[in-house]
Amino acid sequence: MQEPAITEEVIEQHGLSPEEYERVLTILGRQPTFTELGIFSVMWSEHCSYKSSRLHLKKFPTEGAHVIEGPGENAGVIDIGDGLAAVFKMESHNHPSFIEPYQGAATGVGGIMRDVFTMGARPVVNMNSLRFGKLSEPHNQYLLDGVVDGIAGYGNCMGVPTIGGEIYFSDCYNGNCLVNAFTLGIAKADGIFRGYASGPGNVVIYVGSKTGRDGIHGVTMASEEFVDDSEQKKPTVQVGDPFMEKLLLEACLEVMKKNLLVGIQDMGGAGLTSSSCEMAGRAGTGVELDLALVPRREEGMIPYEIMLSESQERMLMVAEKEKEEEIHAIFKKWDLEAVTIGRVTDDGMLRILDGGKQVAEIPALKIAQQAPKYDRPHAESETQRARRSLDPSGIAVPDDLEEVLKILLDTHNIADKEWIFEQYDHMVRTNTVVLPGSDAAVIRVKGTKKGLAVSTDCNSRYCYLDPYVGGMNAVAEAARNVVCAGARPMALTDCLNFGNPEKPEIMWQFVQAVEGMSAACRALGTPVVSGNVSFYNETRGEAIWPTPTVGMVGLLHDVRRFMTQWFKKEKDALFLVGETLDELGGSEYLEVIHGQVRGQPPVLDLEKERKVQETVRAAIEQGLLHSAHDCSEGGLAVALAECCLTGPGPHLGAQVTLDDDLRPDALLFGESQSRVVVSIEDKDLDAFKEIANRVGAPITFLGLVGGKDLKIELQGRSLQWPVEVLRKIHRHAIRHHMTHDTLD
Amino acid sequence: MRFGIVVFPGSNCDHDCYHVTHHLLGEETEFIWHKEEKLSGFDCLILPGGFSYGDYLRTGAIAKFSPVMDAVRDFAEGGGLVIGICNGFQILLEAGLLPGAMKRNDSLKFICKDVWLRVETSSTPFTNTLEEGEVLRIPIAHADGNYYADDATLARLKEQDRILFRYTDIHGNPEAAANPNGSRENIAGIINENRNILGMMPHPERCAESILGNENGRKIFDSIVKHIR
Amino acid sequence: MMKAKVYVTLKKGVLDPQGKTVKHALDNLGFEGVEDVRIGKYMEVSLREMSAVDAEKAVTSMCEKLLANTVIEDYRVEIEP
Amino acid sequence: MMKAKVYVTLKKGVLDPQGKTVKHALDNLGFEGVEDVRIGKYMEVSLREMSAVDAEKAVTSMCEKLLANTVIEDYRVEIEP
Ligand SMILES: Nc1ncnc2c1ncn2[C@@H]1O[C@H](COP(=O)(O)OP(=O)(O)O)[C@@H](O)[C@H]1O
Ligand SMILES: [Mg+2]
Repeated sequence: MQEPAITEEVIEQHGLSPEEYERVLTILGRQPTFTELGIFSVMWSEHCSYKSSRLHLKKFPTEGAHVIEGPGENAGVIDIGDGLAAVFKMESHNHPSFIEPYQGAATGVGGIMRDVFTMGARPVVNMNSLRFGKLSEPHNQYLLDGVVDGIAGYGNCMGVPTIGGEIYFSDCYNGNCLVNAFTLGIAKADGIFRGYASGPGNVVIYVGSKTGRDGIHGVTMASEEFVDDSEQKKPTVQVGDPFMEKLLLEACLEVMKKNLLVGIQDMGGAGLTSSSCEMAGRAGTGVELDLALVPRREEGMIPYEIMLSESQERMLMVAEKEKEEEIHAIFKKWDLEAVTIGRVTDDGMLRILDGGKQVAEIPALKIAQQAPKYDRPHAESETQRARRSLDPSGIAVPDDLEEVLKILLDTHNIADKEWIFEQYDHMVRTNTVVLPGSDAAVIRVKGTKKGLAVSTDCNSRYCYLDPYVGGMNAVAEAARNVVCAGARPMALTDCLNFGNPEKPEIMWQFVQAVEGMSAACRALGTPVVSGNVSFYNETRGEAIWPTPTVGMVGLLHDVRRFMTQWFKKEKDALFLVGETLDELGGSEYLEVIHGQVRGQPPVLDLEKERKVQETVRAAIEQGLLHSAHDCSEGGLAVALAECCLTGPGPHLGAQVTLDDDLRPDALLFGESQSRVVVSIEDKDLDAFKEIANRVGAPITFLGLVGGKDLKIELQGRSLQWPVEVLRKIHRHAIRHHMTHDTLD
Repeated sequence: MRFGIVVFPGSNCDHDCYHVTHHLLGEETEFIWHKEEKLSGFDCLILPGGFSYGDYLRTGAIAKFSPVMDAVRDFAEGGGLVIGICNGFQILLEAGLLPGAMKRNDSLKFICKDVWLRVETSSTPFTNTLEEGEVLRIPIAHADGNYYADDATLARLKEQDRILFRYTDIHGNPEAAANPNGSRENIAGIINENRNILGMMPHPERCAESILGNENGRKIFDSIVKHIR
Repeated sequence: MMKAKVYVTLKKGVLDPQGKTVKHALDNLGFEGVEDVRIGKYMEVSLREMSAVDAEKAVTSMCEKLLANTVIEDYRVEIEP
Repeated sequence: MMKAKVYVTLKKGVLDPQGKTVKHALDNLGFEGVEDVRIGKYMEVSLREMSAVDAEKAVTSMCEKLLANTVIEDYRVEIEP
């Protein structure tokens, strides 16, 4: 390839605005070379520079006594005691997955795992948060099938269990699916590695796959809206090689264990460019690389291409010269080639040579420090405001409420996700104490008595109607799920998926969501330790619903005290912790049964939320509960049904009486927050009530566990469903759509 | 007794097996790197699950050439116990130490879930603490567990009482609906003629302690220990 | 009955982890002179009797829709009488 | 450089789960007249210059040892100059 001249058109193709280009000229004091232009363009892309979001992300609380590393590194780190740390992060791979679902999702999983093991942690948990258009569209089936296959193909091969996640279907994702991947690893608390190119004179070592022309401009692609022909943007697709990554993982951990490194960073989006810039920038040093030494897969690659390639499964390491040989030997053992491609300098320059000839020279620190940062205009739109109005009197209560529950259990947002998680190895490493299928999954931490509970959550319909409340709810629900597994919520990572930030109404959604999330984080004591922003999730000007996904991590001091959501024992008493309010806005029920996406989403009283969580957690910790399940989509009725029909069985019914004068559909299917259904043995009732009293959480007796039916009495009506019938509907819905198979 | 766990590039259940034999059973256990050419002092070798060489080309196809495999063969010829679990089973098939071959699951999907297994024979070193007809709950996790053998081989396996486990329903009936992968005659595990090399797709090491809610798999390891002692 | 043969190969420049790993294995087995291995798919589609032109059209359309992933793969169709 | 083409197919009589699924999917997509689909592998092995006889011998040996599992698969080798 011939290097083109730097014209206005070329600058524009690189996504740099005229002002941004001016800034490049100021920093360099001259015209950039083509390679330099490429470097600036990726480093200042939305994806790498967070130029539209940085200002607002500062609002997140990021500190806490247990936080070892907050946002800014490759992943967040918290102290979990016993000398150990949990290292975790979530990241999006939306655009690549839409173009090539298998490889897009696979490389997303590969990328997030590198972010975690780059810090010295062994990945032990994967989760994924997915959004697609409705499955009635064959193309969405194709996307779901490929994405799940890709996640499984990569994660299973790596031997990292995928133990949880979430998935929703809505028309707004038709042209823009979301694939967010989460990884958590365990490291020694005093053995965390960071991406620092410290110590002038140290060597820079390249390991992993050879560099090809993969994904060049992938990062800028993630920062552009889809136009109709974006499916044509094909050659940039990257192919994952999980076997290579497994070798890299083992070799890197071995090198780290022997303490041979000064710094290390994976080559993710923007490959060699961002890893070298960031490592030098953090350490305040310079880095000099000779691209002629970089292992290549294709012929005739020019420096620009080598710097911008997004070939997967590559790492950049900095080490003292004396350690070089030992490092090479370890990689050799794993059949990997480690190649010294440069050195750390003291002049603060990112200097790129090609066989001795200089092709780029940029002050490393300035790329980051002087990256553009925008306070984009944000304002609520009229249509946005109008969505929140809802006149409940116009919504008739259906006559057949028994049928409504069946319909809700059959909707793909509520139905069993078994067809998905069955394709993921969720047991490898033999730590998974609570398998997928309950509110949160739990792993034990080998060598300790502890456990970790994890959950990802976001109801984007709420965020669409009121991003502030939706953001709060995402955090609260994730924490609540973790609490229902018996854990104390510790910290979270996020993946903020939004439309085009240059539109004031989208920017408004973003700002509101971040502020809502921040408020909930403060109230619940769960700082944000890492995260990712994905903008420009639009097709033909239509944005997705704002989807700020939360990945919450909780700690169990005694893993034997884990909790699951399903009923265990006949005659257990059923209680609702929390209160049901007269709320229909934003509910699944309102959309599925009445075809309306409107209204004020359920309010969240953070103080009450905290008390509900505290009560449930304390009761589990004291061994008082037999089950705990929070109410989310589909409300109390769906939550009760799930308590009956999930789990390994035998499946128990329940007799419930709801003494309340709310409208029956709100009572059954409204989605009031801060509610948890618990079951409890007679002998433990007093102790349980005592906790609720002390903490100040409202509790209501609902009825008893037992029998083969779920029966609900309310306002003189008596509703009844055989559990087996509900179970079949729930298990069948997604599987049948994807395989055309019927279950027994 | 002394267990050896062979580690191929891409093995990922090696540590899980180690956890069971060493930490739960308290037996001496050592990892064996696949480039090892000599083995001595072992009573039982485990070829663990995972994705040796990424399962590229075919499962187990490349691992069978690892230097250690000649030593494994010698060890088995000398009467030593060898157990291949999941990918380990696939490697044993490719290496010709067990008859037959693995195909893709009928669903073409990776499947991870608990299945029911009926114990078909207890007269092996791996099942001597189990009852014939006993039904075990043990998880599977594979994309290529669709066992194939031609009719003659199948007849021989049956005649020589070499089928150890079949996929069944909870009551021990080997129904088609209980077959998770399309395996011939619901076969989940087989043994060689000398009855010292076992290959099985399900993962006993994943259900050998109470915190994981299932200890069924432990009986297979207990059998091995009992046999050696 | 007639038969169509379909060859699906990875596009040039697209990483082929399988091919790479197999190449490495062949080297280790002592095969000399192997420079590269690329792994693709070979499919045989049996069709009821129709004109070669129709068959070619049908199978090409199958490739576009299902048999090949045209984002990263090329395909070639041969019709056998 | 020379190229060997290797075709690996499941033996006759061995059920092909992939082929069956693809056949089913083609039916669902509305393709008529598909009677059967069999899916195998197609590999291209690039070799340094050698005689066609040597190449054929080498690649056949590769197939026997690694590229095919002769318990369930057949293979065919073509040498291209
Ligand atoms: N994409 C996915 N990958 C893995 N597990 C999933 C996925 N989607 C849902 N699950 C699992 O299915 C169960 C039900 O999920 P969900 O209905 O979202 O629970 P909740 O409403 O409590 O958040 C959970 O255990 C969850 O982890
Ligand atoms: Mg929940």
